[in-house]
Amino acid sequence: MSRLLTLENVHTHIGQYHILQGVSLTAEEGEVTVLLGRNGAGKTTTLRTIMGLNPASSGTIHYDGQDITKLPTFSVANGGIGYVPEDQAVFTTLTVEENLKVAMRKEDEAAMARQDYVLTLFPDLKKFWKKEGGHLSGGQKQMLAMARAFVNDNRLMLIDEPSKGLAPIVIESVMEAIREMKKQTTIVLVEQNFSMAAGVGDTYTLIDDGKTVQNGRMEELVRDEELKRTYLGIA
Amino acid sequence: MEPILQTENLTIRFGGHTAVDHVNFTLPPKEFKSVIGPNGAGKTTFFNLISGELKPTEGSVYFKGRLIDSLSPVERTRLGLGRSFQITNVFPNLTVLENVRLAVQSREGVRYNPFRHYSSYKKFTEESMEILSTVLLDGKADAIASQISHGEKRKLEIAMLLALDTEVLLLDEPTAGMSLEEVPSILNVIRKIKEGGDKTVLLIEHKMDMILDLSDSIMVLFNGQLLADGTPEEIMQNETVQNAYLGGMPHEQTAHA
Amino acid sequence: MGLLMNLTVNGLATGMLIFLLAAGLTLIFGLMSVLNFAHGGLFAWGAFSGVFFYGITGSFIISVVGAILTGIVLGFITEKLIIKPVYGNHVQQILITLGFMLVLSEMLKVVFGPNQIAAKTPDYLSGSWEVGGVILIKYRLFIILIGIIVFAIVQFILKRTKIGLIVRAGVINKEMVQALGIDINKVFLYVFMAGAALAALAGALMAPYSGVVYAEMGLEFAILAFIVVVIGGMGSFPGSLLAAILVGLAGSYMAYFVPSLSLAVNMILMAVVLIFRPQGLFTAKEA
Amino acid sequence: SGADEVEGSGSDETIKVGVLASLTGALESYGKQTQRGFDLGLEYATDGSMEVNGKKIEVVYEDTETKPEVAVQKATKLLEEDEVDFLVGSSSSGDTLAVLPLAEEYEKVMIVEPAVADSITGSEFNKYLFRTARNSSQDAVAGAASIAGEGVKIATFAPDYSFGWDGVEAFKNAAEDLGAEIVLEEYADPAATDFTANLQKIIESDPDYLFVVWAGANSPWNQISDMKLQEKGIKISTGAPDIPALSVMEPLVGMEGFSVYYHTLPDNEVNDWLVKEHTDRFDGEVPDLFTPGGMSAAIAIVEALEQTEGETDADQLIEVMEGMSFETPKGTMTFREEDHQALQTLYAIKLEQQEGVPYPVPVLIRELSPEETEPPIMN
Amino acid sequence: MISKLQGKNFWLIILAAVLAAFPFFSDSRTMTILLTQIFIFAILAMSYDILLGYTGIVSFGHAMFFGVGAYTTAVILDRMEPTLGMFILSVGAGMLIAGILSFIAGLLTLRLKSHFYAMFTLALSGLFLVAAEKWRTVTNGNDGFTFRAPELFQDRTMFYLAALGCLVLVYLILSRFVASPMGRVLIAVRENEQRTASLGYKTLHYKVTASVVAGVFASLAGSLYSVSLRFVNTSVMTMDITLDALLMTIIGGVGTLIGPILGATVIEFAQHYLSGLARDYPIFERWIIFFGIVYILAVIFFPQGIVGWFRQIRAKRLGKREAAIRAKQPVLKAKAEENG
Ligand SMILES: Nc1ncnc2c1ncn2[C@@H]1O[C@H](COP(=O)(O)OP(=O)(O)OP(=O)(O)O)[C@@H](O)[C@H]1O
Ligand SMILES: Nc1ncnc2c1ncn2[C@@H]1O[C@H](COP(=O)(O)OP(=O)(O)OP(=O)(O)O)[C@@H](O)[C@H]1O
Ligand SMILES: [Mg+2]
Ligand SMILES: [Mg+2]
Repeated sequence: MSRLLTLENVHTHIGQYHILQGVSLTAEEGEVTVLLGRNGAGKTTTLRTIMGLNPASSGTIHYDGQDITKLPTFSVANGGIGYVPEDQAVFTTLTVEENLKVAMRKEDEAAMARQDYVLTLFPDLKKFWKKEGGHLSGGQKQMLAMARAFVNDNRLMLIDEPSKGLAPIVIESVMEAIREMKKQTTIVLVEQNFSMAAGVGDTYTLIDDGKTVQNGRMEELVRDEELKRTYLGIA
Repeated sequence: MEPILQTENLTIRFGGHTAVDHVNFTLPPKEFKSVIGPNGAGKTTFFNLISGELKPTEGSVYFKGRLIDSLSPVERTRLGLGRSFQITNVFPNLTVLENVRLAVQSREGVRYNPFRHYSSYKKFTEESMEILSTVLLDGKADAIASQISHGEKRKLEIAMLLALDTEVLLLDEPTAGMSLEEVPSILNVIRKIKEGGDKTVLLIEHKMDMILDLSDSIMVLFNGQLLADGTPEEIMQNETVQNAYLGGMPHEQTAHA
Repeated sequence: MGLLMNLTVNGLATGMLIFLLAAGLTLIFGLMSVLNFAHGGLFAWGAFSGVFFYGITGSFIISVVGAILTGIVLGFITEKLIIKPVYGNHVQQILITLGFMLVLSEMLKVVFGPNQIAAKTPDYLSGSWEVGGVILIKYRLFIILIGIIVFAIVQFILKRTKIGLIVRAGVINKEMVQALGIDINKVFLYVFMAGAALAALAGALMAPYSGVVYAEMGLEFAILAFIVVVIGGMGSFPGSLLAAILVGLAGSYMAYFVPSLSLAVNMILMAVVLIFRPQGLFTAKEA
Repeated sequence: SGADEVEGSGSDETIKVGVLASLTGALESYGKQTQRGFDLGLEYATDGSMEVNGKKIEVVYEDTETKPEVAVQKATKLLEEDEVDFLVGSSSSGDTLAVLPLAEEYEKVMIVEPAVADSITGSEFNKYLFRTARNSSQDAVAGAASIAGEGVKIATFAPDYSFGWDGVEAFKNAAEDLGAEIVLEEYADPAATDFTANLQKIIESDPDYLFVVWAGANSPWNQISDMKLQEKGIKISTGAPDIPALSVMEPLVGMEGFSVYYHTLPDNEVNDWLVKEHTDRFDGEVPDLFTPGGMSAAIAIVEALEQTEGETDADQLIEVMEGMSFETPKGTMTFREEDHQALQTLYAIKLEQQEGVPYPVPVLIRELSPEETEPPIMN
Repeated sequence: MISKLQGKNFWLIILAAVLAAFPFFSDSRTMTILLTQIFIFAILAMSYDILLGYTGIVSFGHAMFFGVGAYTTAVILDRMEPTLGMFILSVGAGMLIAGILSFIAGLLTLRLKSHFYAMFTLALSGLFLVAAEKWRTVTNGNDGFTFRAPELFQDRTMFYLAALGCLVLVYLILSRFVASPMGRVLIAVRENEQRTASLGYKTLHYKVTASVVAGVFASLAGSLYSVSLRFVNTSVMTMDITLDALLMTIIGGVGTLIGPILGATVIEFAQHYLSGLARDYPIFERWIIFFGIVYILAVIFFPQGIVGWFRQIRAKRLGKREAAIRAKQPVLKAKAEENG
């Protein structure tokens, strides 16, 4: 097993605000790393910094042995990184089909196969194939946002709160999908639903107030009541 | 007792797709009712029909026995139907405080005064601050709404609804994306509303523990149709709900502080 | 009969010319949502450089190609210097492109002199045929032809490639498109250059049509192009074509049948369309 | 000591002239013609000394940008800061009209050049203004004189705004006086690109002549030729514009019309001087449409000053200028007493293709004397 | 907060006083006239900003209201006695007509979405321009006509003071207006119209109000404008006027009242001095190029307008302080309370 992604002491400024003040994390190939932390802790900003959407002001980000700290977003993505943003960022006036078409980096057979798989995972998308993204229900948008990342052959996937707004049964199939995907893809996941986080996560990184507070194996966290209570409010 | 909210054959079609399909439901005053159903079942659309954001293809909505079909969203809000939005919907370039203040101002009916300085309405500001602290957002009062995190925006959304202080509250997934540790405090807020005893609440959520914990009754929408409406126990025993909605998901997410 | 045919053919030709001008704007305004008030400036530069190249080479084809190249180069410069900093901000777009419009028009005078310049029609396209009372002006038929060809090419590119989708997606959420691995800045640059090239082509074709080029021609026609884009339905190519033809024909018919309203015809047309079909004749989606 | 005083005041007593013109914008070329003409005119009238009665003449040019508010700003600046004794201008009628009240307020003589609107010497007249430019009516009368006659059927075609309406109105009166019949008045959107409808109607009305009143770059000439009006037996007539605009009139070669000025038309010493000096100084360029106007304005000022012996008091100036005749590149001009409009020669011409000239050249048919083109008094 | 406001007002009062004293110390009439123009256009730009900056409505038809004021005053002064009373009457009449007009136009068109509204206003004002050109008996077409100003305003200093007075008055009225509860709702409409409605505000009412307020004050500017020239023609109805208002607003900073005033000042001065340079330095012959470059540089260096730029500088200072406070904030304060 090797490290696919390493963040070392990353700082990020947005405008005049110093948002990330020392985030470090690693993602091992084939594992799911869960980012945990309260609202406004900086989880989303961490993912955006990896993507180059809010470039790091100091610290380094290595992906697959390469320094990607300063790369423009599209180059980061083209390195094989998929991103599911927390606000879904569905292209509202494009149909479901067009949303996926824009996302697809290569329209080959493998991609079509992945698309078919995604559509079995989220049958609603197939049902509303020609509907404008903006007209989907909240959960359907979430599905579309995920599908858009899943149609590509990514080595790393950054997923921001996938379970948000999904029906319990769909959450289950998303967990299923993540477990399935792990075979080829490394995943960094932001997740508030602890049962889901615990269900799919291998390791965790706890962020608070823009800093990494703790890294470790998920099993340990599940067992560590103290830590859970202090940082996650879970008894 | 006369229901505070009632629908009759409420239906809307988008093209060929019937999103809400002949829904008849009644909501007694001061009841806490949750709406559940799979994604795309029509829950948000149902809210949109009640709040007037959408016009039904067929059917009617009654508020306190009065037909309100011809009323605009504005008029419905003024009557006492307030709602929060599933997709965060705030004033992006105004401060968090100003977002809430605008709601307070509307509730107070100060809508058209073009001459007094707004800062002379001091109590609006004070009240807004109070509401913000209820939802644990007072620390962000001066932040620009577009610059707060997702979860914080959800709280702001609730704060604005609270500020409107309407008789009926329509809450569309208020805790989606809210952090684990803060869900309890928001739950507390909602519970307080319920315990206050003078509000009627209609809540859309996918977090079952929360729903079971709070609801007097639950209604289930499936493919736009009202599948069931009953006590939490009845609903949990419903086969369709079990198979098509819940699956085998363990529901442990609610913290019991 | 002959009368109606005359009015129709000429209205169509005018419409096609307006379409060519609006085509670039449809790309830039409709797809990328950039309010480019300098579009008329690019158009005028196309017209002047067309006349210039015609003057030194005597070849109409070279003059058109030269104008298109000028458009591409200017498009590149405009996007890099002027448009890039203001994507997504209409208010700033208005200010900066109006400023650039002043620069472009005034630079025309520096480069080509302050006076209007006569534009010649090549021999093989000048003159007209009279067929049964209908006067067919060769150059106008030529413009109709070019209009159809340009429409077909652009429509083909938009339909058969992802470019149209990518640009529309990029306008809705630029960050997300980049996060999908697309260099949206480059795409926007190319689209803008294409739009500028179309404007310049329209200018080069306009010159022989009206027989004269002058520095102020840009502003005069830019508003017309905006009208066409809006009533056509933002970003819809078929919509722009239809709207342009409508404007051309309405101008032609109204001037004959209701001359007292002919000054106001474009404004009336736009007002009517906006009242009865505010989203425009087509929408980008239907296109 | 008396002599000293005179000398003392004489040395700082320069006569200042403020010239308002459109030096940028759509009318830039007109403004520049006025400017060159005025400079040359002063030189000519003072024999190069730039002095009248021992007083130096100084000129200040200001750009009105063809915006009335700027014109007023600049005119006030000229009157207040430069303390000019004369105003001259401007290239657009709107700018000129906006400045007229200032001439009255500051009691300074204003020479209107080359603004053409009738209302300047008509409804908006005040006694301080004198116009060396011809007005719309004179154009129209000249136009009529060059084609109208007993029983001639004429259709008119003009842009749909004041300039066009004034022109047609005046033309109609003059032409009907000469016995012609106006069979159709067509107006088109000045910004139109397609004139089919108008030309179609003109063809239908089957006139002998089509008289066109036009200004602005966007012109109907190409389409007139494409619609084969001439081949249908309709002769075209219009005023010959400045040289850049002439170059787009190739389709009209052979047409008969009138001209305000083309450098080969007048036959007099002043014009010879103008053409020679202008070509010498400006790279072989010949004077154009409004260059002689600028020159005439300068000559008129110097002439008036000579008569008042350098006195710049407006009332004195007005007194000498009313009815004053002076020699210009266009022959003798006379300020009519009633409305201060300079009566002047215009030219009936024919457009011809000439070897080595890249545009159709207006060739003289006959001079239309000041009496012949005298417009009605409208103030 | 309060003291800061007073601080700002203090400086404004000083500025107004200096401006009022100006003509008595300087005998430069050009400057007086230039300043008068600036005052007038500042009023126009402020009125435009009520639409653009406060309510988020882009209008391409503002010249229509300016033109209504200009023509109303011109026609009344021309046909009646040019007295001060008549002038005031004509200003009132212009504002009334503009108010009614903008009310109707607003009701008709403000249901449309952003750029459609913009294009509709363009069409409407285009029709007005045509009407002004065609209704010759009243307007004398595009040649326009001159008229006499009231005796008092023959003196440019008096008119300067009157224009300054109007500017101050309009500024005071509008600052009150935008700071009123109603003004706050306008801003809400700009930010998120649908959300404003769901808070119980009838957004159309607010948009129409904004349009009426903007129209009425634009008409006032128009009245002053025509009196300053003692002349009116169709140029007062052209797109150029709207664009001027738009540019002044943007350059100064949208969504503020000082912005449009600064914008008017900058644009008028830039124009004045650049065209002045043309006389002295041949390379400025094409001064319009430099003028255009001013716009371009303005966007690049002051993307939020001049006022926005000042604010940014201030925010940067405050931001540093805030960041410091933020860092000191006790971690998990909320949580601690909750569990406690
Ligand atoms: N554009 C911005 N400008 C200024 N501050 C910002 C901006 N975006 C985010 N922030 C601030 O940065 C902090 C971290 O935000 P971030 O979105 O990363 O939090 P998060 O951990 O994802 O929270 P959540 O669970 O609520 O999504 C928050 O305090 C937020 O207010
Ligand atoms: N404006 C619209 N146009 C077309 N279809 C729509 C529109 N709004 C909603 N729909 C469709 O109606 C159905 C119901 O949507 P709704 O948003 O009410 O679902 P929901 O129950 O709230 O789902 P979720 O739990 O995912 O939020 C969905 O299939 C959706 O695609
Ligand atoms: Mg987040
Ligand atoms: Mg929903």
